[in-house]
Amino acid sequence: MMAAVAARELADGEVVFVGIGLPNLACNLARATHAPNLVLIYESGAVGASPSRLPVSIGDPALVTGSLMVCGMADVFQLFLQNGRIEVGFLGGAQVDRWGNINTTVIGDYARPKVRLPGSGGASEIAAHAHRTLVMAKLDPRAFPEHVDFLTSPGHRCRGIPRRELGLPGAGPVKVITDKAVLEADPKKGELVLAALYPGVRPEAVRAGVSWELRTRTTLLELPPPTARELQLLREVLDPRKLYLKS
Amino acid sequence: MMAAVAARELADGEVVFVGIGLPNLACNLARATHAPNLVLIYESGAVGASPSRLPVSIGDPALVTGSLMVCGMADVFQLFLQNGRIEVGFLGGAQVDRWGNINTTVIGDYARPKVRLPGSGGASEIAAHAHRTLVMAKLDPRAFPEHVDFLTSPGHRCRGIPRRELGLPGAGPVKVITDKAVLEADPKKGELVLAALYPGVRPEAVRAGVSWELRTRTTLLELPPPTARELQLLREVLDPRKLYLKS
Amino acid sequence: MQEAISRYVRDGDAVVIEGFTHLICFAAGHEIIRQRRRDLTLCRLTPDLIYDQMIAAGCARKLVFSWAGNPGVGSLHAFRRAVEGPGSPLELEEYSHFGMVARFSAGAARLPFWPLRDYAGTDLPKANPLIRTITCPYTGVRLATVPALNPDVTIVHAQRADAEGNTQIWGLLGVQKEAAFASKRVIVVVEELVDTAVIRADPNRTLIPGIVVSAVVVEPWGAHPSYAHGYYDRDNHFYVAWEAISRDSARLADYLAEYVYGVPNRAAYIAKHPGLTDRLTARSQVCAGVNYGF
Amino acid sequence: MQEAISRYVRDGDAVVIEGFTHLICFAAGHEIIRQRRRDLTLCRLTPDLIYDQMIAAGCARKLVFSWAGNPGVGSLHAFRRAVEGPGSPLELEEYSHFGMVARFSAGAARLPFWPLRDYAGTDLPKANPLIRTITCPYTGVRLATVPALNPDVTIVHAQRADAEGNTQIWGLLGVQKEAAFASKRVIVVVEELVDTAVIRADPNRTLIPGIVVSAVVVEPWGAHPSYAHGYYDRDNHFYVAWEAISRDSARLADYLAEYVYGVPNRAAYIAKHPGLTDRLTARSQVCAGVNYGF
Repeated sequence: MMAAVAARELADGEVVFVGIGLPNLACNLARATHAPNLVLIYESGAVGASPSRLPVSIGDPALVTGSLMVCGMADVFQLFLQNGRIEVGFLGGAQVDRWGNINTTVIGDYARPKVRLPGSGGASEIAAHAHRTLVMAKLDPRAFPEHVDFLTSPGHRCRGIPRRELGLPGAGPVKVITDKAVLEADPKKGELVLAALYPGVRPEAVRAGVSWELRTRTTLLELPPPTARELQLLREVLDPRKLYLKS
Repeated sequence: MMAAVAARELADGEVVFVGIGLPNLACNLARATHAPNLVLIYESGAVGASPSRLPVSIGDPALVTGSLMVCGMADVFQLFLQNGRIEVGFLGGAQVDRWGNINTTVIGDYARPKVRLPGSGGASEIAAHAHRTLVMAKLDPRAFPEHVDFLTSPGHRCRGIPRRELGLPGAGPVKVITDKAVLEADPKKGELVLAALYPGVRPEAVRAGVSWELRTRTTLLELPPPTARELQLLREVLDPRKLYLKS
Repeated sequence: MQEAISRYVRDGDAVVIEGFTHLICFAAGHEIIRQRRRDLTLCRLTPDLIYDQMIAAGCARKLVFSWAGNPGVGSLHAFRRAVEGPGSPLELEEYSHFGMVARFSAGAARLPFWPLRDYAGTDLPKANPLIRTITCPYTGVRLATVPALNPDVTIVHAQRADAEGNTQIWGLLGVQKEAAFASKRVIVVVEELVDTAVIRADPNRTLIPGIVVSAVVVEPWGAHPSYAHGYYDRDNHFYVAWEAISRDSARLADYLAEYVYGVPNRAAYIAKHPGLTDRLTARSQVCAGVNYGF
Repeated sequence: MQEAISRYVRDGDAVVIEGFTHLICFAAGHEIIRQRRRDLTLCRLTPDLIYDQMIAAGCARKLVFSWAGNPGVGSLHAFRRAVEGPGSPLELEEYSHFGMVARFSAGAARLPFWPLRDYAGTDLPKANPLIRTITCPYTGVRLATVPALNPDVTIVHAQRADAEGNTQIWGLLGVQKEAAFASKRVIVVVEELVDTAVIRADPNRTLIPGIVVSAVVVEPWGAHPSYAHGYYDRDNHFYVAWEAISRDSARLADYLAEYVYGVPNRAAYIAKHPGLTDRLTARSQVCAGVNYGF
C-alpha cells in the first residue's frame, strides 16, 4: 500500500532522486503504470536508470548499465541537486517530528548515543534542495516524536525557525506516507496533520502512532486500495522475492 | 636557436604546460632528444599528448588522439594547475618588463588601448602556479619596457611588491629566452639580468634590445649552437613546413 | 536550427556558444546573424572567428571573455576595431581562462561565486571590479573570487544526442558541461541524431542530460571551420584566411553577405565550399568498447 | 600489494579507500589489517564493511564519514560498538555526502575550503564545528563551508591502468578522481594491467593520470565483496551475511582470523571461496567504440 500511494504522488516526466527499498519500488511502479517517462537519479551517479533487476543497493550495477548518463558524485550534488534540477526527493528516517524534521543520526545524545544511526548520507541536502520531498515511515510514537533527538534533515520549522527564514530552496516534506495514513504539512504553519486514511483505518489508530496531538485536515480523505494491476506488478514483477514488500 | 635553448631547459619526466608555436616545438624537440618522458599538458584538456602532426592550434585533434587523458578545462585549471602538478609553464607576450612581468592585454591605456591584445587566456594562472616558467620573446626595446603597460602575468615584483609577499605558489619566470640571449631573474632582487649569449652575439646587441639598464650576471655564459641533430629534427621532422621556424 | 534560434535566442540575451577550438557551433552563430539579433551579451573563453563575425554583424552589445585572438594566426580584427576605435561601441568584461571556467562552474552549481587562487599582483582586478576576494574561514588566507555566470541561452555543439537531448561528446570537452548546466535554456546541435539505445549503451560518455536541454538540432558540419572529432578536421586554412578577411571591414562585409546572409541554411553554406567535405572528413580510428556486463 | 601498503601506508596516516558501492578495495583494507597499522584516520563517505572490519581489527583512531551503514541490510556493528560503547574509543568527524564530496573537491583543487548550500536548520554544524559559513562577496548570502580534505594516502580500485598509473574507470565514478588528486600518495589497484596503447586508444576514459600515482598494484577480484563493473558483480549475499557476523564480536574475530589474518594474500582469500568466481563473473555486454580519427 505504501509503495502504491507513493507511486501515485509522482507525475509523468518528473525528475526523482531515488533511494533504495520502498522509494525505488514506488518509482518503478509509477514507471510501469502512469509515469513511463519518470527520470530516476541515484546519488551514486546513475541518471535515467532503467534497472533490469531490482537493485539491492543504491550503487547496483543494474542502475548503471542501460542508464542515460553516469556522472561523478560531485556532479550529482552540485549540478543536479544544488542546481535545482531534482523535483521530488524520497526520505525516510528513524524519527520524523511534528514539523517534518527527520533524524537519521542518533537516538539520544550525540556524544553518548543510545543508538547510533547511519547519519545523513545525502538526506540533509535532498531535504534542502529537492522541489518537494516525500517521507516514508511506519507509524510508531517513538518514530514520530514532538521533536527529533537530532535534526539531520530540515522540515518546515527547525528548532523554532520557519523554513523560509532558513533560505532553503525546496518546499520540504509535503507528505509523509505511513503504513496507515498520509500526513500532510499544514500550508500555513508547516505542522504535519492527518490528511488521508488507508481503507478501513480509523483516525484513532493514526493518532496512537504519533506522540503529539495530531490535528486532522478539514477534509479528511480515504484513499482507494491498490488496484489489482498495482498489486500484480509489485508482487509478481517488481519484487517477486519480497525483498521490500513485507506482505 | 630559441627552440633548441628552450628544449635544453626541460628535464626528462617533467610535467610541462605547453603553448602553441615555439614552446610546442621546444617540447617536442626535447622529447625527441634527451627528454622522451616529458608529460605535455595543454590548457585545452589534452594530457600526455603525443601529436602525430605539428599542432597548429592548442585544441588540435592531434593533441587528443593518442594522448593519455582528456579532461574538461575545470579539471585542467583546478586539478592540475592550481593543484601544483605543473612543473614548467611556457609564456610569451607583447611586453616583458624588468621584473619578468608580462603584458598580453593592451598597449596603452586599458579603457582606450593603442593596441588591443588577446588578453590573459591561461597565462595569468600559469605564471602564478607553475613551479617555474620559461618566457620566450624577441628582443626589442618596445617589447622589453621598464614596466609593462598592463600587468597580465605576475613576475618577480609586481607594482613594487615582491612576489613572495603576494603568496604566489610558483617561482615565476626563471629564464627569458630571447632571439639573441638568455636573461635570468636575479635570485635576490628578481630583476632580469643578462645570463648567457648565443654564439657570436655581443652584449651591446642585447642591451640595445631592452629599455632599461640591463645588468650582466657575474658569470656570463656563451651557449653552444644547436647541434646538427637538433637542427635536422626541427627542420625536417618537427616543422618541415616552417610554420614556426623563421630561418 | 532556424526555429530553435528564433524560439530560444532573444534580443538582449546573454548568449554562450562554447567549445574550446573543438565543437564551436558556427551554424548557430550564422543563424543568429541571419535573424539579426541585437544587443546580445556574448560570453566565451575564446571569442574566436564566430564572435568576430557576430560583432561585425552588429549582434553584440557586450563581450565577456578571456582570450580574444585567432589561435596561432593573429588578431580578431572586427573585435579590435570595435575596441580600439574612437568611442568603442563594444563593452568588455574580461577574465583569465581560469576565471571564465570558474564563472561557469559557479553557475552550473548554482553558487553565487567561485573561489580561486589567482590574480594576485596582476592588473586584472583593476580592469574588472567583479574580480573580488574572500577570506578562508579556516586558514585566513585571501582568495580571489569571480561571480557565477548563468547565461540566458547556451548553444552546445556535440557529436551525437538522442531526441531528448541526452548528449555524448568525446575529444576536447572544454566547459560545455558547465555552460549547459549554468544556462536557463540550452540548444544542443549535433552531427548525428541517435537512438536512445546508443546513449544507454555507454552512459559514461554522456556529458549533458536531456533534462537540461530545451532543443536538439541536427546540423551535420555545423561546427565548420571548427571541428567535430571523429567527423571532420578543423579547417586551419580558413582560420589563416580569416586574418586578411577580417582585417578589411569591406571584405568582411562581403564574406557575411555571401556566406551568411547569402545562404538560407547550413546545407547551402557547405554546398558553397566545393571539395570541403573531401578535404576535412575524418579518417576512421575507432577505439575498442568496454564491458558494461555484470 | 604487500609492498605497496608497507611502503605507502604508515601508522597515524589519514587513509582513504574510496569507491561508492563500486570499486571498494577490500584487498588493500585486508593487507592494512594484516600489517597491523594503527591510529589511522579512516576517511570515506560510506565506511561500508571494509572500515567495519578495520575498526574491529583496531586499525582506526578516528572516522571521517557521512553514512555508516550496511546498504539495504542494516548496521555496521563493529562501528556501532565502538561508538555506543562506554568511553567510545573511536573519534568521529561527521558530514553529509555532499559535505564529504565537497571536502575532496577542495582538496583536489588545493583550495582550503569549499562552499555549498547546505546544513541550514540542521544540527550537523553543532555536532561538527568544522562546518562553518562564509558570506558571498556579491550577493551577501551566507553559504556553508567545509574544509579541504588532503589525505596522506588514497587507495583507488579501478578496472585497468598502465604501468605508469594512467587509470581508466567506467560505471560508477564516486569521488575517486577527487580523492586521488587530493591525496599526498596514491595507490591504484587494478583488475587488469594494460599496455599504454590501450589507454591512449580512448583517452576520454582516463580518470586518473599517472603523474599523481605512487604505485600500481595488480589484484584481480581485489574489490570483492564490492564489485568491478564489467569484471564481477557485487556479492550481495556477503553483505547480507555480514549483519550476523558483525553483530557478534566473537564471530567477527573468527572471520578476521580465517579470511584476513589466515591468508597471505588476495589469491588465497579467493581460493577460500569455492564457486565465488563462477557465481559473480560478469557476463559480456561490450559497448561500441567511438571514432578518434581526424
